Amino acid sequence: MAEGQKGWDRNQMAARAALELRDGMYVNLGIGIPTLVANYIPAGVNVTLQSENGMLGMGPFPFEGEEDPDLINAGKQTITELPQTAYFDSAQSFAMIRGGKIAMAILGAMEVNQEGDLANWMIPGKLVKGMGGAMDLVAGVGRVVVVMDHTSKHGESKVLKHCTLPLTGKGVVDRIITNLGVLDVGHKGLHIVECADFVTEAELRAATEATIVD
Amino acid sequence: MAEGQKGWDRNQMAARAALELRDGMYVNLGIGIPTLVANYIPAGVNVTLQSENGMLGMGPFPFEGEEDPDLINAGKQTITELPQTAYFDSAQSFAMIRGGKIAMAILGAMEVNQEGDLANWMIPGKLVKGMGGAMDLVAGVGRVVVVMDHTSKHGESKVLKHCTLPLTGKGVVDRIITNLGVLDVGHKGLHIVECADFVTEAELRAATEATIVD
Amino acid sequence: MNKVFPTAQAALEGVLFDGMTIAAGGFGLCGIPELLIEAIFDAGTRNLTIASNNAGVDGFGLGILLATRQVKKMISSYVGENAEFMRQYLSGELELEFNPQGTLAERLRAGGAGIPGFYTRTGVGTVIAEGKEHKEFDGKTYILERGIVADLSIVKAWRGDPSGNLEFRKTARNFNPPAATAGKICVAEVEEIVPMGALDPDKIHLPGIYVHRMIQGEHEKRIENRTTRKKEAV
Amino acid sequence: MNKVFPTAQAALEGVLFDGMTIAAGGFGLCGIPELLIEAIFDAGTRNLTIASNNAGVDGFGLGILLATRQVKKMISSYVGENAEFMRQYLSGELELEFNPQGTLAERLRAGGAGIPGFYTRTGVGTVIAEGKEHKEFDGKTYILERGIVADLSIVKAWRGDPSGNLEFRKTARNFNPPAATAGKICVAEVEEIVPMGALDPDKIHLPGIYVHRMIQGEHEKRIENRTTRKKEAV
Repeated sequence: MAEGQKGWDRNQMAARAALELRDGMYVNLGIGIPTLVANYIPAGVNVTLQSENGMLGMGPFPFEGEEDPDLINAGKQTITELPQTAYFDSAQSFAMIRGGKIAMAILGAMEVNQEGDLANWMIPGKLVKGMGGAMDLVAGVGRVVVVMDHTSKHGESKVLKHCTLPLTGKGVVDRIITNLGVLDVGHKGLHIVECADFVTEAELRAATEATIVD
Repeated sequence: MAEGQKGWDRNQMAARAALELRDGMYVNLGIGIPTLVANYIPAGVNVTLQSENGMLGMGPFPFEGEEDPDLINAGKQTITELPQTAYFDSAQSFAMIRGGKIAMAILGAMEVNQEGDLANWMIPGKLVKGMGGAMDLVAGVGRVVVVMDHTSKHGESKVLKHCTLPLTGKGVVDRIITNLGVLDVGHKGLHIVECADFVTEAELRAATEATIVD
Repeated sequence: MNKVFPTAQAALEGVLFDGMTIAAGGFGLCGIPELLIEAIFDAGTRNLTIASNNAGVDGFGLGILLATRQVKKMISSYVGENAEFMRQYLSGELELEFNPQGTLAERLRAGGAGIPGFYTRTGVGTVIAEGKEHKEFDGKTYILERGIVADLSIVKAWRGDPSGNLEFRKTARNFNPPAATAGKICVAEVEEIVPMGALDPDKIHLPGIYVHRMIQGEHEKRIENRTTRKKEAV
Repeated sequence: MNKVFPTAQAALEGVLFDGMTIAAGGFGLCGIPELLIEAIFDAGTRNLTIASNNAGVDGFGLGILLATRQVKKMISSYVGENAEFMRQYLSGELELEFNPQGTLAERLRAGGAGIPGFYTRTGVGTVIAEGKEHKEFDGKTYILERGIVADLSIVKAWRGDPSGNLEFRKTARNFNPPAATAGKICVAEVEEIVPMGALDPDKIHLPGIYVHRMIQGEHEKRIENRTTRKKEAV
């Protein structure tokens, strides 16, 4: 990446999201950029990754030739286990999610708004993926961090006053990490936590449709 | 037992109840006389006994010196396991009970009535044991067979028009086996299935407060 | 009582009918009852309602029943990996009831556990909550979700004994246990049937009481998304 | 993050307070957290509400907390083996909320699973149903039961690893897993702490996420009702 490039790329967003992790945390990482967060866990921080298809203690990808069809993550990728790994069924997995046992989820998003609403599962008439476990995660975990591009390919803000897409959860997002910076959801609007590399606060505000307070 | 003694003793009642078992059944046996049913399972009939504290495939009492404090039945008696035994937790145990997976429960009773109501867990102000798993069993299993003395020590019928004690379940009993005979719960009253040894139908009727039809 | 059947076809004999509801285990292509799905394909049973987290892929798993239009309705949380699934849904050819993944898992468990309804926060304020009863508990709003009782459960396990006790392997467990409990009849396919007593009774994931019929068979166990790292990279 | 504490007293430090609610594992005297109960006895914490299927016996298990009158209220299904329990209840000295055994188990699981309420047939038409919401599903009547969230869970397992993964043994599993999930904090006592990786990840009964603190200790494991058969009799 060229010196001085404006904003963060996918890996930098993941690295920034990894700073949200605290030692001893149980964390669920969503599909896409959130999956990359596992590559940037700070030294000395020991976290246990939950995969909602039924695993605590998710390890890295297997070496070539060692893939096990019975061992995948929620993104259907082949993975490995660790010494502390435990397997369980889907009802148990979501019992721990819904029951608030997972400290944090880091998820992707299509849209987010200033009240913490999140949309990441469908575009009516156009794209349907399904909510998978995202609705359960945002309803159940202790803290929800969203990692996403700040704007669409057409330059339109995805950090909105009101979401236009069907919601995944209402008032569920705590922190938003985008290619342009980090924002927290407050009672009266968003708060700027930090700007990404070479992004000014004015640029961050300009790219944000949502109300940013103080 | 002397030849010609009127009615059945505890073991004969258990033996009669064992005739309710069918090959392949999963069955829960209550505390007391129902526990004795396991001693009279007919040849060629293979049943799996569930113990609601978390076990399928309950075996006989252990040999002396082989008791395991981690292996008890719902009556807190030391027992043994069998080749088909599976253990599970109490939530799972009652999930299978409530979910109708157990074909039959054979339970003791203090009172039963002609509408199939069952009382077997307390005498207000006097005796409190608690319902244990009995309320779940009568609400969940496929067929409920009650085994009990027909009358109290004072000669009063325990097979009633209306139960006087707090209920364990309402309209849950299918068949009543007592020291005097076997009765089925029908829509309009009880039906006599058979009389115990040397008990006449007239004697059975006389000892029964409940309405016996046809 | 013999629970072991020689083939998937034999194990499904007499339990299939048009318009039935089936609960199927598996997540993606992991732990899916691939042999039983093939047998349903062969049987040609139609107008199926299938509760399954995903619907396989084109040409494998439940995808083969979509291709033949044997499926009237899916109850699923994710269609992302299946082009035909998405196409049939968007064109209105297939009914699709989206369930959040945890709600689907809990609905299957509840159905098997004699619980006709439970309350959850999941989906409150979204389209999932529309038309569902809302209720406050301790100042928070929850929605009522229903237990699912299916006519038939089809599941895949690693090993089983002839009494139906099942053991699953790693993340292939997933929806299989809750799906197994939700069916009035449950048919299981396993990689290996072991003798009675070979399974440790403390380590049985699904007690045999839930399993009515079972088969042993060869499984393809296709990998959907092969991801690896190089040994040099470590 | 270290979950292993040297003593029961140390493991309970800072989590006990008068008037708290505790969910305890065990059935009869089987699989009870006897060391943690003793530590609560020593701590003298009062006005406890305890959700536990039974209340031990006179002088052992939860019975020792009844004797000192540390318990304000029990949520239990059975008091039959405990004379002091029955006496305190009948004299009105102790509050007792009778729960059907399966309802108690499911309430604990539900509380741990983020489910504030569920419907069950159990208890319909009995005193248990009085004052509870009744609802019809598919023509049958059910009652609403609430999930239990406790301030503290105390459980007993056979083996555990330092991450809190637990394995139970035979029928000593019973209420321990659902009770463990119901607490905001869960403290576990085990017979043996084994090294990380020593437990088979497919055979862990309670994943470590549920366990916040743990101790290893010697257990009396008293037998309540010793029943045997003679070898000659076989």
